[in-house]
Amino acid sequence: MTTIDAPRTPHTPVTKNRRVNWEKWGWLYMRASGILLVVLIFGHLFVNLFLGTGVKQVDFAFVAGKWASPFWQVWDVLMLWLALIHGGNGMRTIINDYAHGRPRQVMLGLVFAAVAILIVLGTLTLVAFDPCPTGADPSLLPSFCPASSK
Amino acid sequence: MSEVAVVEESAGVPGGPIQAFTVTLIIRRFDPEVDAEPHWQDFDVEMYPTDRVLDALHKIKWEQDGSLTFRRSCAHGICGSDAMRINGRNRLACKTLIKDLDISQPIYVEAIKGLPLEKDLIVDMEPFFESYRAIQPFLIASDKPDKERIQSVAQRAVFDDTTKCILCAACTSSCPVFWTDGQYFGPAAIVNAHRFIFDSRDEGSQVRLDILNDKEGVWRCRTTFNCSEACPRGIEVTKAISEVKAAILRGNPGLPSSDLVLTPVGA
Amino acid sequence: MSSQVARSGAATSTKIRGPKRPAGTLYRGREGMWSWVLHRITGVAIFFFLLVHVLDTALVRLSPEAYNSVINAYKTPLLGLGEIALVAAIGLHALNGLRIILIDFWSVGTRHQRLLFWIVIGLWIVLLAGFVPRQIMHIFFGGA
Amino acid sequence: MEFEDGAIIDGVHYHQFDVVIVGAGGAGMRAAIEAGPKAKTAVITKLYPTRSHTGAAQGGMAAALANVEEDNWEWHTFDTVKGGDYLVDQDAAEILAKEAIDAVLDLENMGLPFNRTPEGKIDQRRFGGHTRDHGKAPVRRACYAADRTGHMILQTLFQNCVRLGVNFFNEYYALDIVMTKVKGKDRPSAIVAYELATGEIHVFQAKAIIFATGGFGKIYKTTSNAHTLTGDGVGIIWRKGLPLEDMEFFQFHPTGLAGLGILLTEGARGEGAILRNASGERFMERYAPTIKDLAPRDIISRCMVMEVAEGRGAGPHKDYVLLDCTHLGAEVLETKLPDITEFARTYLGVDPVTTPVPVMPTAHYAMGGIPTNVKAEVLSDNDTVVPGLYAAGECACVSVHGSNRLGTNSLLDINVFGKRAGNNAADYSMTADFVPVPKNPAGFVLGLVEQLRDSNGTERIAGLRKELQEEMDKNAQVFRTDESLAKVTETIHVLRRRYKNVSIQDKGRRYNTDLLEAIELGFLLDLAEVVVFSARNRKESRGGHMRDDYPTRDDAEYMKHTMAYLTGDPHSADAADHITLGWKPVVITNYQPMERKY
Ligand SMILES: Cc1cc2nc3c(=O)[nH]c(=O)nc-3n(C[C@H](O)[C@H](O)[C@H](O)COP(=O)(O)OP(=O)(O)OC[C@H]3O[C@@H](n4cnc5c(N)ncnc54)[C@H](O)[C@@H]3O)c2cc1C
Ligand code: HEM
Ligand code: SF4
Ligand code: F3S
Ligand code: FES
Repeated sequence: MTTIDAPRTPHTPVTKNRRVNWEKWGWLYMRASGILLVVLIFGHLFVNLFLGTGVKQVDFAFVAGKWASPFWQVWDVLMLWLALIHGGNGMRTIINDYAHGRPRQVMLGLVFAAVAILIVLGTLTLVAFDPCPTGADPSLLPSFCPASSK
Repeated sequence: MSEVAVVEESAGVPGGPIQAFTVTLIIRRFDPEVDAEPHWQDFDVEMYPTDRVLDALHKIKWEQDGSLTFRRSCAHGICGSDAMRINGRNRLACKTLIKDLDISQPIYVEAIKGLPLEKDLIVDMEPFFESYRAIQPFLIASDKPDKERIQSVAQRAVFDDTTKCILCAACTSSCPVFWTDGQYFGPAAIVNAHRFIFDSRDEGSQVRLDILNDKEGVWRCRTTFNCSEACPRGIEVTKAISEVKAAILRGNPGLPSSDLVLTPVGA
Repeated sequence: MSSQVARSGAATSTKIRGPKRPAGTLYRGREGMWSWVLHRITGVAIFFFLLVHVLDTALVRLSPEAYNSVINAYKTPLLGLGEIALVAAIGLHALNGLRIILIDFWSVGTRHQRLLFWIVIGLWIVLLAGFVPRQIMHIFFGGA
Repeated sequence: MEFEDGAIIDGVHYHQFDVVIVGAGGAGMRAAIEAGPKAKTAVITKLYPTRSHTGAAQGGMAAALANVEEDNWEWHTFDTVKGGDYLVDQDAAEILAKEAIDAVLDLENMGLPFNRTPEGKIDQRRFGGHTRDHGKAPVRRACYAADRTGHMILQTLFQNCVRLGVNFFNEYYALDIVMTKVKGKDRPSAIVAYELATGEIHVFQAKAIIFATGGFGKIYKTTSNAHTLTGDGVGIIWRKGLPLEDMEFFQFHPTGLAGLGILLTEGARGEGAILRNASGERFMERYAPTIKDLAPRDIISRCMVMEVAEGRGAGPHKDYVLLDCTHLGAEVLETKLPDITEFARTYLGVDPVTTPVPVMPTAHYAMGGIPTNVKAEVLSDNDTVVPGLYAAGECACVSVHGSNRLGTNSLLDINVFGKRAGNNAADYSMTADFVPVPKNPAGFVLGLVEQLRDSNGTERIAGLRKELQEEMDKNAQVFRTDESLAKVTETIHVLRRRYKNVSIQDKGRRYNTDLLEAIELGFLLDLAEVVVFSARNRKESRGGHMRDDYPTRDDAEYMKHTMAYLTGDPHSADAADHITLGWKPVVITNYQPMERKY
């Protein structure tokens, strides 16, 4: 509390390289994805937490049941991508605000890695999803599986 | 504190004898020649409700402690010298009346935030002016008219708000983004860019839009509105920033409006 | 133009009270600043939740047992309450996100930002009023 | 002594520039815009440029553009001469009025956002003393940008200085000018400045030096002037034995917020506001039946003081009159006069839309100052030019304002003569060589600073300054008599003695504003003495100088400029022992003095 506010380096002139302007597109993306996410996330929350028995209904069978339908698959893939990139870009903004120099680079790298890995992992999970894995406990499978004991 | 004494002489303001109060100011002091760190110091002063915080600072400097250091000049809010943090908010000391403060509590006064502290209430303004200069704050026009350039009343009106800026830095030093990263151009620079971007006589708008499209430009603004609330000239700073953002998105200055979807442009 | 007067000199509008702590270095922003603080905190919180949530959901690939055992943790009262916090955070972030979008793309948005903030808070309370009782019912009373 | 640009010798910094401009108000920056591109120019300013008091000017800048009604520069000249109660140098007034048109267009071309007419041209409004056809009726001559004309001028000039990359030395206080004897004559060779941030001393050697340090309203208590308007430049010149002209003429602006002195522009009356006494009477109808509330400032101020003196003042103490804007409507007030509307609301809690505003005259403008010719060259007597030394703006006396400046003529003055000063100084610097700087050029300033720092005297600056200002308000304000002036003389004498025993509390080097306030007080005391001494000597009433004991104008005896010289030990007991007064004839071209009636 008692330290002097840290001195600021003066503004460094604009780097004149004409790359794609990520700042502008990032800003727009936050808004566009935000609007879509409202629908996606609230739909998701509504179905999973509000309808039926809420969180208590969620289990493998429930998830598998949902993902059997391409509708929910697309829904969740979209949500995954939009949300992770949205969140990742948001984190980038925040890191840029508070961290400088090397720590900034490291943290940005971590966020980027986390987002990239999770997008890959999540997409694989969703796209190549098998609702009726062979050899699984039949009581856990959704009812439409041939092996289901429900 | 705040004991009330009726004093015969009025503060010079019409309306007869008015009450003087003892007001406590707690000022964040820092003398680079002796202090390692800033510290708070209390002062009690007799004030009239119609006095301003600047009067209180003067009273302290002139009657109690001559070493108290602050900038000031015009004393009525037009030169922009005395932006400081008063009770946690950026204000001009000369425009903050004692009666508008809660004087049952001490008044806290400290330097504006985010610029290097030099002494007591004085900060180094150079980084601030540096950003200002970076946005090319001057009319860029190639024609050489013999008389005045013609500009309609309506064209003049669209950038009126941002011509009022007195470069006091109250906005920039209230911006949370600027506090943490002084590389951000800051609202004052954007306000002054706005003043030219939307001037119908100017030909350099595109250049300025490009500059502000930068990593440290308008996109860093998080619409926290501290700037708009701090501006002693009542400039709608955040609105100006929004209009610049919208102009960058449109790819041309056009008329200042941030309406992209909700109302047709220029309506 | 006549609306300009009321805005001028924020100093005259309301009494400014002193900060509570003598350190006093906390800037006393108003709705705009606090909504941003909340937006930022909720954004970060949701981000970290999302990381975990994608990982736990990915367990469906491993085996139904693995998934179910993790997901059952969500059904404990403690995490049930945590979920309330999550929904509250998402709700606030989402509603305020819409507020920011309105401010950005609607020319009078900036002028009404404070009102919009209180509308956000209002809607958020309505949202929670709808969700919280049901969630409590679900976690403590075993469903519908 | 010899040195390289940028050298530091014994802790003193040395710089070399072709042109050094002291002051970054309207006049200084206008000069810099001319000189900057031609010569290596530095601007030394004790305030950041945009903090200069030009930014406080509200109403407008006069120029006979004839954008809204018939007008020409010759009428403008006449108004200027008549407004100045014929003490104006008419050749200078002609230049002022003629070049006004280009001055305004220059500013517009540089980007100044003037208010516009429906056709998109620069709009113009009425202002006190500006008339059509030699006094027939008020004319719309003042070009304006709401009630922020000065602000816009200052910003526009600063913007153009940024464009040109002008070299500013911000928060450097010029405290001395170095004169070098060359062939028996004193020639200016350098400016010595104190850097506020570090307390270090800088010597700026220059081929040409321009003073543009503004006014010295702080010799009074009730003033529209900034705390920093302490007349440093004028004081520096005075201490070198160069003359000051017409120092007795100080303008009191009629409409200062009562008790505070903050200005409400004459533009308010230009838009139709009316002065009323306690009973609501429009008293100016009695004094100036033709142009009423738009009479020149000296006349209105005097009438206001008379109304109050005769018991017709308003308020609980009957000590002010009222400026009634209520009939103008919220629309006009908020679009054309937004700032002053806010001033009244903020500082008096009075809303001009519904309630008349309490006003009283406030010390506003120094007509006198450093004498120059129309080329802005400083004079060492009635007509000898000091080569390489220039002055422009409020610190100078050309004299285009005579004994009373017309509203809007000062923003004009700073632009016209600021430009001339910049041009002429740059041209001069291209032909001239550096005047060598004597040994230890900073000696005087170093001594001054050390003495104040080390002093353990018992007097406090603020106390002395307050006494001076209150005494000046009481006895050397709108009305003066020999008796009242004698009283101030005595007070000043005592204060000057006590000033030697002054001490400061801040002994540090960095940002020592305590020290600078002490130095500024020294200038104020010197200048107040000259003002009062010159005023006592002028036994007539003319323009801003109103003597109760000599209520009429006396052209036979006093149709001439006062020239004051510092000739003896400045601390001798009697001002007459160290101030010598002389006269300088008024230049008359077309207009013979007439009685001034409105
Ligand atoms: C409230 C108000 C309203 C006015 N309205 C009008 C109007 O409507 N129309 C009109 O024509 N006129 C008006 N005037 C008058 C006019 O504004 C001023 O006379 C004019 O602006 C003076 O300009 P300047 O450049 O000479 O000085 P200033 O603008 O006062 O600048 C002085 C400069 O000198 C510098 N300086 C001073 N001392 C030193 C030093 N020791 N060392 C270094 N630098 C120094 C300062 O930093 C400053 O930059 C008004 C004046 C006031 C006070
Ligand atoms: C539900 C719908 C959502 C909406 C409408 C929304 C909207 C927004 C908007 C408009 C911004 C930009 C704020 C600004 O520029 O100032 C933003 C920032 C952010 N969002 Fe979201 N968002 C949503 C969901 C999410 C989710 C799911 C996450 C997490 C993964 C997230 C994390 C973030 C973060 C970390 C930021 C950066 C905050 C900051 O810079 O202060 N948001 N959001
Ligand atoms: S925009 Fe307002 S707060 Fe910011 S510098 Fe300009 S006048 Fe000051
Ligand atoms: S305070 Fe800063 S975040 Fe934007 S709205 Fe103002 S610039
Ligand atoms: S002193 Fe000029 S703005 Fe406060």
